[in-house]
Amino acid sequence: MEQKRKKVLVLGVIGADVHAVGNQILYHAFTDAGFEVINLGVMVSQEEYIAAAIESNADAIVISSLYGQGELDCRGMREKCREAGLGDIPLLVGGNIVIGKQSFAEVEKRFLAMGFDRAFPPGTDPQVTIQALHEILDGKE
Amino acid sequence: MEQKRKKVLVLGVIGADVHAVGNQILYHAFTDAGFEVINLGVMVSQEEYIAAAIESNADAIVISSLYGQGELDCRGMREKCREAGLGDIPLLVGGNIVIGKQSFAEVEKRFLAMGFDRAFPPGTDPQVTIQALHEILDGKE
Amino acid sequence: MDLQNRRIPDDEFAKLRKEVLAQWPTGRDVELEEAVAYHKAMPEDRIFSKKLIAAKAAHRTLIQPRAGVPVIEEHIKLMQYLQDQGEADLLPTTIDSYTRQNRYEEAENGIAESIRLGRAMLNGFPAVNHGVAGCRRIIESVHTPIQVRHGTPDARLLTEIAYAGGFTSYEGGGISYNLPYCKNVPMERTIRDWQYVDRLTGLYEEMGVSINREPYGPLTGTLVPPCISHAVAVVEALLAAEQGVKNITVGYGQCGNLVQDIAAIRVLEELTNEYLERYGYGDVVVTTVLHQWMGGFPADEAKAFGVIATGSLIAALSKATKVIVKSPHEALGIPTMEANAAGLRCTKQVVNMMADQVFQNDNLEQEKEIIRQETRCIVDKCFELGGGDIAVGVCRGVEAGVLDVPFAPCRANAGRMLPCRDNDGAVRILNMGDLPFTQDLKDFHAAKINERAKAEKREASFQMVIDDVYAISKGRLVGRPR
Amino acid sequence: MDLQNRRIPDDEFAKLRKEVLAQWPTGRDVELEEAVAYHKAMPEDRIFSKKLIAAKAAHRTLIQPRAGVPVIEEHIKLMQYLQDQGEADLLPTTIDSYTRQNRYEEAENGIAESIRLGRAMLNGFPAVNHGVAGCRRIIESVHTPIQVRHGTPDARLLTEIAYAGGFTSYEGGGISYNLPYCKNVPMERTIRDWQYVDRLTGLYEEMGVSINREPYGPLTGTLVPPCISHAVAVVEALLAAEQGVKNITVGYGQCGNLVQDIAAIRVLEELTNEYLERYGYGDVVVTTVLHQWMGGFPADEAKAFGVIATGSLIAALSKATKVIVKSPHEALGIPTMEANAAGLRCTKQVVNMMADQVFQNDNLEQEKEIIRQETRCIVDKCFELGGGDIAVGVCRGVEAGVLDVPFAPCRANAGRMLPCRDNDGAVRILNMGDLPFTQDLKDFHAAKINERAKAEKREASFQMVIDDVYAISKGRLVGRPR
Ligand code: B12
Ligand code: B12
Repeated sequence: MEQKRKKVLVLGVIGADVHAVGNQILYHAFTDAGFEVINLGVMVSQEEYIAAAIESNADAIVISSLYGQGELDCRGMREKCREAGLGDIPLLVGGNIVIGKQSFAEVEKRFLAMGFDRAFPPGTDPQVTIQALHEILDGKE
Repeated sequence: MEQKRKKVLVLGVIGADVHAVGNQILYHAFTDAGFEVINLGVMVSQEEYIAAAIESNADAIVISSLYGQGELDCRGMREKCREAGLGDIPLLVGGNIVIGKQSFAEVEKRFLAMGFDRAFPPGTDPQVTIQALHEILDGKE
Repeated sequence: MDLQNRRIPDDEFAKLRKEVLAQWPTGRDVELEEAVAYHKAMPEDRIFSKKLIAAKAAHRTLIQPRAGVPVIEEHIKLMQYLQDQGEADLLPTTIDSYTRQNRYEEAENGIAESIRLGRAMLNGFPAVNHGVAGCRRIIESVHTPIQVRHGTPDARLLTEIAYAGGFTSYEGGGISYNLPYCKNVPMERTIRDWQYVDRLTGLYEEMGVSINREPYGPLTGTLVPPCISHAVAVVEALLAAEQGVKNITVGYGQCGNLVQDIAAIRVLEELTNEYLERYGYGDVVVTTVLHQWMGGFPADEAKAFGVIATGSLIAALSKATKVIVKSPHEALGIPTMEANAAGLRCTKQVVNMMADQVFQNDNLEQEKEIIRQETRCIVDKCFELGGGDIAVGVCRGVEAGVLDVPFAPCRANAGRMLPCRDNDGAVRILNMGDLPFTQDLKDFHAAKINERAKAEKREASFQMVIDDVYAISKGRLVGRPR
Repeated sequence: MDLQNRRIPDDEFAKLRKEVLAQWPTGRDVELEEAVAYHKAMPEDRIFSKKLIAAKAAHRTLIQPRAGVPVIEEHIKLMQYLQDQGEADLLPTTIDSYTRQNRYEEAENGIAESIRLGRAMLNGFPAVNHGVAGCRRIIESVHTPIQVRHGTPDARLLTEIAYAGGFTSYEGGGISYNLPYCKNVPMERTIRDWQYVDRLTGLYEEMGVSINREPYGPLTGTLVPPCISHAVAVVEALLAAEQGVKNITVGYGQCGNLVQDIAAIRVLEELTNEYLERYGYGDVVVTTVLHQWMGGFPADEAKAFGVIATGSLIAALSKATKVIVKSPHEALGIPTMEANAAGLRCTKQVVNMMADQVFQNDNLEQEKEIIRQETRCIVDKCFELGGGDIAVGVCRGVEAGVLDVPFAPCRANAGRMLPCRDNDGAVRILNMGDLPFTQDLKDFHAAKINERAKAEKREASFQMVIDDVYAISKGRLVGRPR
């Protein structure tokens, strides 16, 4: 039987954000769940995600932002993906993606408008994240 | 110099209420502040307050209610005072006079409508209470 | 007096029972055999005594709120909310104050007014008025054991209805529901009426239904020294055991000093077992309950959470079997179900974080020994005053001020003992009144209070007591001069 | 490397200083003499070092929040609110993450966007962009000392502006603001840049203005064993003292086990004094800070209050000079000022209730001895690796994994050591990596973790570590298997 190609994820924490714990745990969880994970760690720029995605022919980019400045850091990401020829590559974002306790419905709207496919509230469980990845990627066989 | 007659207060906790600590402290504080205090203790009926006020020719009746059922216990008190010939004797009520955390402005309105002269919110300091008594009684020289 | 600490004979009990069940129409619906069958058919997760025994074996601390509203539908909502959103391990049904005084007419009016105005006009659930069927609706609405909590001097009818209604635990006792809850009821009467309650519990026990009984620990909740509440707990446990009760939870209200509080819970269980065994009731299962601070609370909710958390910590570190939880609304009024659940969740977090930890302190053993000696002085003196009969002895003891509860409203209470905190915040005794302490114990207290007086550069006096009464509500433990 | 632990010579410092002040236009407004005069004219109640010294003498624990917003007017409102409604004894000004990375252009954009959108778009106060005058407006708006709190690898310009702006305390250090806060900055560079910060502090000190310096204790905030953060604190204290700093607060983040935490704070002060004296800096005043749990918080606010209260209790019982306070919003986002003040008031209540109590026992002494030995192993090994020079030694130590911070994002960090909790919830070490421990210490850790593995009937593994990372946010201390 032919070995199925593993789905490839580019993972990292965007901007000037150094929250490393969740990133290390997500790497572990995604790998366990059968993904191939290119983990860029913390303090990742938009350009770095895109370069890694092109190089690895990635199926999705998973962006973490914990420190609150995610809204500024994520602006223009979709446009840059398009310019780089990544077109509609799935973009997921999660963590504590805005400053303070805000209505998540509002926040989600903002990130979807910015071209993200999915945005997740604080404390989203790795299992939920993996579920979401399957939903998005398994349709795309 | 003639000794000024001390103002006489009738003090007690109304209804089926047994909260005794505040009552003992109020007795102490009022006495220290120069009042003569007829302390009826806890579980005092409307009739007992009125009888004591008549007997002592009291200047005011100070009602505590802590346990929440004060609203039921205090109904009709003013009417009974009038019937007993105490007419407009000052009626003060304080403690935790209703069930639960309610807007005190609302609660005050209810008790004033019931014929009380003053109603006080939870945790009112004895000094504030004494101040209020002076305001009410010193005008009535 | 013809009071005695001995099991009420069956015929006498039957006669009394007839009178009791006739006190209010709902008494008619009580049928012992049927009630026992109802209990036996109950799913295990609703049985209080079983959950306590399991927790004790696992060294876990269960959490339980206080809660009760007048209207059945609302009370069911409340119970379900506290179970599901409050993560309560055990549930309460707190009884209103008219029912506690057997004023069922007024309770009836309170229910009607609550419905008419659409808000609670009673401070609890009037179980007698709602009757057996009403109680069973409550029990069947959750999958958590429920206890009746109240403060009723004559609770005989309430007990009948509660037990037949399916409650599996019952708070109170002839001392603990007299002195803090009465104005003018003789001790003899409440002791006797609670012998009835305990005998009824014994009857259920003999018929195979083990209902948990809980002497009410915190008394007036205000600077009660451990030895006082412990003496009450031990005596009420003995009285209950004589009537056939087999599952007893003894309680204590947090005083605020960690070492004293943890010592108190540990000694409470030990002493209760010791006396039960000494007097021939070795087969009783004893568990413990820590009540979070029972005196005046800070009005600020964040500060209230602080107080709640310290009580939770003490409960877990002392390995109390359960903890009774306060809410952030405590100083203001009966909590909304949301505030009540918040108090529970705060407690759950702290209890879980402390569950695996072991508390030790150099002073812990000393403090335990002090509490042991003090409590024995009081209990043994009561036995002596009763000529060996503790039912008689405790009445005489209260009269003599040998057992003396601070700030109690009841005339039966001597009220000569005056407590205040020492320099570390432990509750000590400023005026001994007629406590039957040894000279050593008296000296110990005097020295402790002297230490504080010196530190504060003032005489120990009633002002110090007043300052201590207010202290926690003003954000501190010891009422220092400002 | 030409790094050395010795006071930066005046001429060299002057040269560096010129470069630093030219990094951003606001650097032009910094004038040392004028700044010193400004500090000297400041009312005493705004001086951090004085308030710490007084608290230390009185054995009191001061409370301090974290807080910072991008717009000056809003930041003033925040400071005043935390002072007046939060009862904060000390105030912070938390710096945003662009400033921390010296990205002042982006910070400028963040300020503009915050104003345009009417909500904060930066996670802190961009002090460099606001400049000296902006900082002074903050300082003058309250009557409480304010500290700059950040996480800046190269903080030289920020320090210049903050000190000239009137801040009287400053957090950070060359290790503690590297390993948890950087991805790819060499240790040599941050050590050197923080020598600058310390030298500037020393200059102020020599001119009669004592600014408090605080090495950042909790590091990654996630299962950091006390010896690791203690080693960092001791080394940073030594480095600071060499540059002339005289008022140092060493810190530690609550791990969750009472005995370990209290032992840790007590030993931290002791060891810092010990090393400072041994290396000739006996005139430094050392105080301590306990950080309430720095790892993942429960999302539920009531549970968060529970965590906050346990940290408060530890701070007070260990007699930490101050405690850094979390808010009930911790898991969700930067707190509103109301939530922040609520965390403070909860803390104040608990700290006050525990202030007079004494915690002392045998386990505590044992735990203290363990932490002492472990920390000495690490610090002494660093000295050895540096041939007696601790600046060099600590860089080599980090490289060798002798000093190894769990979960640190920085490439300079070895990341071979793996912590997890023991059966009582104390943080122990599962994989030693290259920690220079004696065999006895290694055996101690292995035995402790074994005990837990047995109790949980599973092997100690990375899964246990993950379970522990989540545990407190899921309502417990030890991440038991479900
Ligand atoms: C101690 C206490 C008890 C003790 C009382 C012991 C005793 N016999 O005294 C015990 C444990 C027995 C008890 C029992 C009950 N209690 Co209780 N108890 C308290 C508690 C914790 C402190 C009261 C106290 O002593 N405070 C200290 C004194 C100094 O303050 P104070 O009583 O408030 O009095 C001061 C002021 O209010 C003011 N004041 C008083 N009267 C007046 C009058 C005037 C005119 C003015 C101006 C001021 C004034 O001056 C006083 C002196 O400073 C309060 C909550 C709180 N405050 O923290 C609940 C509380 C009063 N109890 C309450 C309840 C409901 C009960 C029970 C029904 C049990 C229950 N549901 O759990 C029973 C009722 C028994 C009965 N029949 O009365 C509720 C009342 C709820 C409400 N109003 O909505 C409270 C508010 C708790 C709560 N949030 O649920 N209680
Ligand atoms: C530990 C911690 C730190 C440590 C980080 C150490 C390190 N290098 O890793 C230290 C102390 C250094 C730190 C620093 C700071 N922190 Co911090 N930190 C935390 C804390 C307490 C826990 C984070 C954590 O490790 N959680 C455990 C892991 C397992 O969970 P996680 O990170 O949330 O990740 C999980 C999920 O979010 C999810 N997830 C993550 N990414 C993604 C992506 C997708 C697509 C999906 C679906 C899910 C997902 O899966 C992960 C695994 O379960 C949080 C608050 C909290 N959560 O309790 C604050 C928090 C994240 N920090 C915060 C801030 C502001 C800061 C600072 C600016 C300092 C400050 N103001 O005090 C600096 C920023 C430094 C920087 N430049 O980044 C804020 C962010 C505020 C906001 N968004 O509004 C928080 C929320 C605290 C707060 N309430 O103020 N912090």
